[in-house]
Amino acid sequence: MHAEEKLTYESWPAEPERSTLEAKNKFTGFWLFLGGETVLFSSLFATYLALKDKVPDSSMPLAKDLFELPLTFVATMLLLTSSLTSVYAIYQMKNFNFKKMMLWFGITALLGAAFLGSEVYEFTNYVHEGHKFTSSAFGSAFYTLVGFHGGHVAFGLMWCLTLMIRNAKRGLNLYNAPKFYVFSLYWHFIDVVWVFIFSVVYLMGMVG
Amino acid sequence: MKRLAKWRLISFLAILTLVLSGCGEPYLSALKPAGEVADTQYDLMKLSTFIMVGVILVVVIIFVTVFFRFRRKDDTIPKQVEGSHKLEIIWTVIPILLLLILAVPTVAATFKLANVDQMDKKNSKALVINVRSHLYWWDFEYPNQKIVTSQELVVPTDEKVYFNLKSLDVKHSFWIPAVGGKMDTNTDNENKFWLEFDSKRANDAGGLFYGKCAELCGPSHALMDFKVKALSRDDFDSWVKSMKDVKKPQKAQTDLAAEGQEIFNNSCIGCHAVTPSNQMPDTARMAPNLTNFGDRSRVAGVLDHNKEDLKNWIRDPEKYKPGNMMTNKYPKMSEDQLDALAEYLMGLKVQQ
Amino acid sequence: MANQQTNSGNPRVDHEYRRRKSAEEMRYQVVSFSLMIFLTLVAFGAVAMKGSAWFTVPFIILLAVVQVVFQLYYFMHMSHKGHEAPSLFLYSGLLVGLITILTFMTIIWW
Amino acid sequence: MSTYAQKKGFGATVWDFLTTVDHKKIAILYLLAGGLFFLVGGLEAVFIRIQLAVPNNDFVSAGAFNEIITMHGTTMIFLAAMPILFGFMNAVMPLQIGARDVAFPFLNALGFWLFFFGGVFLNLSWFMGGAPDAGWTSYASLAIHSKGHGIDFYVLGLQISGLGTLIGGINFLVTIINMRAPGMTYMRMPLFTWTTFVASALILFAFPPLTVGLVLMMFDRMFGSNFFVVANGGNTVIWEHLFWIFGHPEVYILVLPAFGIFSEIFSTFSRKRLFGYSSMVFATVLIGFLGFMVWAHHMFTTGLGPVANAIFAVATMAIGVPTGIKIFNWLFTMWGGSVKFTAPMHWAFAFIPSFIMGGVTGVMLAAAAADYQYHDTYFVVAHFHYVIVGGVVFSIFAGVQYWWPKIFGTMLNETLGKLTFWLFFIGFHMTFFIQHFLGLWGMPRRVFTYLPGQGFDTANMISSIGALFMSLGVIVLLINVVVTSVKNVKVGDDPWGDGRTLEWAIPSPPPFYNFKQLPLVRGLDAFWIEKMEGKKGMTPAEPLGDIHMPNASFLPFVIAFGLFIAAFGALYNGEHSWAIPVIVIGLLVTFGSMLVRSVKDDHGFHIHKEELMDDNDKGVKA
Repeated sequence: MHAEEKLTYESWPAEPERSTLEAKNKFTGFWLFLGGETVLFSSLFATYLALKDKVPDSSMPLAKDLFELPLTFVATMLLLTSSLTSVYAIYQMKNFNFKKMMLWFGITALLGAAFLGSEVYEFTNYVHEGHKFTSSAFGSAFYTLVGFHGGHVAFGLMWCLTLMIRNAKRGLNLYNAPKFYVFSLYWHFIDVVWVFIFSVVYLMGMVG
Repeated sequence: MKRLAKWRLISFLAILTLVLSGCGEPYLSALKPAGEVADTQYDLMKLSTFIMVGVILVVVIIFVTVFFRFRRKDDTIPKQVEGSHKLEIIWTVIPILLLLILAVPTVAATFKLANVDQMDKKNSKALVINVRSHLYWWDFEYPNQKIVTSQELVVPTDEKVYFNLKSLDVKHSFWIPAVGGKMDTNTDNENKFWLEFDSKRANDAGGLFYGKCAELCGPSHALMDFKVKALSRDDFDSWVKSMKDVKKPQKAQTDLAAEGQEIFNNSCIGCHAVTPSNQMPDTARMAPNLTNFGDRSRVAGVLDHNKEDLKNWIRDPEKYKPGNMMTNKYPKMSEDQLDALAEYLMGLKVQQ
Repeated sequence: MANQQTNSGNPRVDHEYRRRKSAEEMRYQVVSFSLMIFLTLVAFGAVAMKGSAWFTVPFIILLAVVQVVFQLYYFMHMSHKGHEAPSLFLYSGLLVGLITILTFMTIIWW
Repeated sequence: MSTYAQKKGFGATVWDFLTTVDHKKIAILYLLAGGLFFLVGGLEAVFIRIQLAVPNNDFVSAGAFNEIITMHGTTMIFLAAMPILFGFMNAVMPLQIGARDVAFPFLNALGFWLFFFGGVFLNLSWFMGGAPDAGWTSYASLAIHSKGHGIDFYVLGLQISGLGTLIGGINFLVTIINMRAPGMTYMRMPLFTWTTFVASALILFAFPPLTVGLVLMMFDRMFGSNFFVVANGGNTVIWEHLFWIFGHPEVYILVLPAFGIFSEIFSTFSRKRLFGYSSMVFATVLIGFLGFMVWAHHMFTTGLGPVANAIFAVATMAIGVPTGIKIFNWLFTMWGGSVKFTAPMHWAFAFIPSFIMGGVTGVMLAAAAADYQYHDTYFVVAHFHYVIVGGVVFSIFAGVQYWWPKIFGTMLNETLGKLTFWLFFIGFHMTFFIQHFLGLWGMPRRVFTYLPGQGFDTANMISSIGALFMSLGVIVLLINVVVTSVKNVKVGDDPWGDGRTLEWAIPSPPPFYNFKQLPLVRGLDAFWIEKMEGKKGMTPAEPLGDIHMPNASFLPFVIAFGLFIAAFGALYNGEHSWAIPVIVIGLLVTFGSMLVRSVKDDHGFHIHKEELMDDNDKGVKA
């Protein structure tokens, strides 16, 4: 089966993400990359935990002064839901339903953008409260960890949009199906990281 | 020819090792241990060396045999052996046993050398010294005796001396090779450890051990030496007493020295103290304390202790310790001023 | 490349079966999503109640782990065949990462 | 289809190498660039030994000395040893598993160019205000304190080249997982492939902590954060941990492929299959695993406390066991064999006693309490040079001699090769053996000079003379390369006559599609098995058919070049008004070309069956 071949609903394979060697390589390689990303984020988490609440003067806000449940909750819901919508998109991809797949990926991108918006709003608030990237080791570690995640979301957004625009007119084939699949893996991974961020950074921060 | 070379090399290395371990200076070498800590470490070194020499011997025997017996002589194809479980078990289990033999004393020694309970006990009699490392000089504070000295550590022999180690600029490492392994001075926290100085072997070493900085800390890392005077407890007490007696800067003995003192008071006293009291916090002690400068054995830790070298040092410290913090902190001195300063500083003695 | 293969045998035959199977799987996905939302709510609720940190912290970490397992095995299909290498490397990465975190929480202590 | 038509001329060749995605050409690029950096690092080593030959020497200044040692270490590890090993992996590993290509040819090229531009960037520091001077470990307190841009060059240069290494690692892993020829099970893979696999896995997990460490350092130095600024709540020990969580596995990333190379050589020139193959594989994996559990033994004197020190001490000793297994397996591979002492075999044979020395001092260093004496002294310098020179550099020399005919189609001169060996071998032991004692006598490492009267003088002089011998050895090798290339006597598929693995079953140098038909692998040492049954070559596993090949591309070069530009902006951030625009331009170049890559479909091309049949008659054109 060649990647460029035009396929039909009937000839569409069960695992379009892994049905050519290129696709299989992409699939495996991306998973390995996620293994490396796990270590990357672990190192950032570790740094954050070591530097949590380390501020040079006691007037500076600490984790328990900063974080608030409602905003974190909204952000979490946005990102979790976007994870589900990208599952739907892949479901439609496997059913060879290009239009629906695009629709779900579109919703995913919207949710991701909303998440980013809430993060920007949140950071602006913190800066006003005196919690800056340059003000303390705590600030540096916090913005680096959460910002790295935010950067991943932003990159994912760009990726998603590029994929959608590029493939808007040509429908599904074995050349682009793995690309969509790998993107969805990436998006879920971002969600996995966020689950730990809201638990370890925000919730644990509020507990004290 | 080649075969002979191999054998020669091995026996040569073995003999060389024995000879070389005998070298080294008693005031500096970790192979001439002069205290309990260094002894413990030396014993571990010997134990690990013996075990390892055993391993090396086994390997060498097989190695040499292979070399002689299995050179290619003809075109026959040797038997393709897959392996041998028996052999594999042997060379897995024996090393594990050997490592256990090494691991147990290692762990024991690690805990022993880290035991500083005496420090934290209330009303403990133990001698505690706060070591503060700076870019290329060492500051030694005796918190219970309430005195401060620099560059030359003075310690009593035959008892445990406890150290609090911290750095005030970049990371350094405090090391007196003949007396015991090192401990880093971090910028973040205080490290604690102890050393013991053996009186008899201190005498053999001339009563003066060499100390070094063992962590790269900038251009003059190589020159961040200090000296350790090991005195008997009585001598140590009398040294402490005479240090404490210096309540205010000592009077100059000669006219030249008096002139030097005036220059000193104008240009140097902003950083260098000449009284041993430790009223200032450690961060405020910006340069070596010079109370007993005349008693020391080195200028700036590395130059010979005479007026000429002292003058050279003050004239251009950058030349002798690149990157030091003293350069350009004071006006340029004329030769006369240098003479006077040297006279004054060399006269700063607490013990006659 | 010449040595490529497809994983499906005859696409026309197993097609209907596949469609049903993946619809069924999609239902599982929705169920696991609801569970994840539920776990999130519980975690936020536990913090909102302001209980003892000794209980709350391990509890929310546990919830996070459970949630992530759902993500990995359902959303990211790690429960499917052909994920041996992915799981090996993901778990190895996790191991290295956890050791790092453990270190930073124990021996950077001042 | 014209992509592989032969163009002539120097310009065409350069363009070919700038755009190539062929793993064998990328291998040559790695060997060339790595070899160049090896010479630079070697020159730095010579400067170090000249400066230390006599006490109170002023050949170089104190500041310059620190720059030299920093660059020597960094260059040798990141820019010489690793890339040269990557060169071998690229050249040989796909052939050993019977693959036509690597999994990601484009990324393979990208990885090389990232490494190359990172290395060039790092070395430009010499001409732009001074090289990094805080040691290759670049401990945070000193690195933050260091003035000038040296450390910035270190941080950015390593970040870029590290990215390239990571990409390379993933590429090798996927290649081995997905692209093995029919019949090539994991337990039939040659040991060099296995060690490539494990080393690549180590890269995958070890480089992210380094990336994070470098990012933190970059933020601190260029963007005002406080990770390592103690006064603002920072903590410098974080850097030490991150660096060594990377740094210790890095040692194994270097030494495991070296083990792989030696395993191939021992087995080939003993005409015997590797003794205890499965335990060798097991030991390799175990060393890789334990490599992540022991990093804190580099920090015994940091003050982690006795519990941590004891745990890491015992874990470190444990690594001695699998390493010992390997040593004995190699010895018993030769035992009962028919050992031919070719030039590669010289290196392999001498590797055993040399590496044993490094190994046993490693176990000695693991004894935490005793390590307080060894730490940061010349004893440690001696130890890791015994491991890295006696292990890795020996393997590089051996590998060059061993695979040169496969890569270039012509044999390096054996006599000159042996001369290189003897010069280098004698020089190596002369330089480093005595340094164990220097350390024990109280000489700290990284000192730019020492005072007379401490008993260091003679030993240092001996050590410096040894360095001279090593330099001579390298010069002879260079002469050898030139002489060989000028003569250019072509050799056949299996020039050593004793080849066992698949790379020896195809022409030297191999055609760009490697295998006309994928081979059928029937066991360990696949080619040897066929030879023993009297066959000329491998049995094909498939009928002759079209071969799919990737297109060459200039984009990897451009992507890496964009980061190279951006790095200059980051370097001068806050100092010059053009810094931010330069960062933006550089990133635009990089991300722009990535966009081009993802938007423009590139399906590669096919070599048709008919063309391959033509090749049959004409012999092979490379």
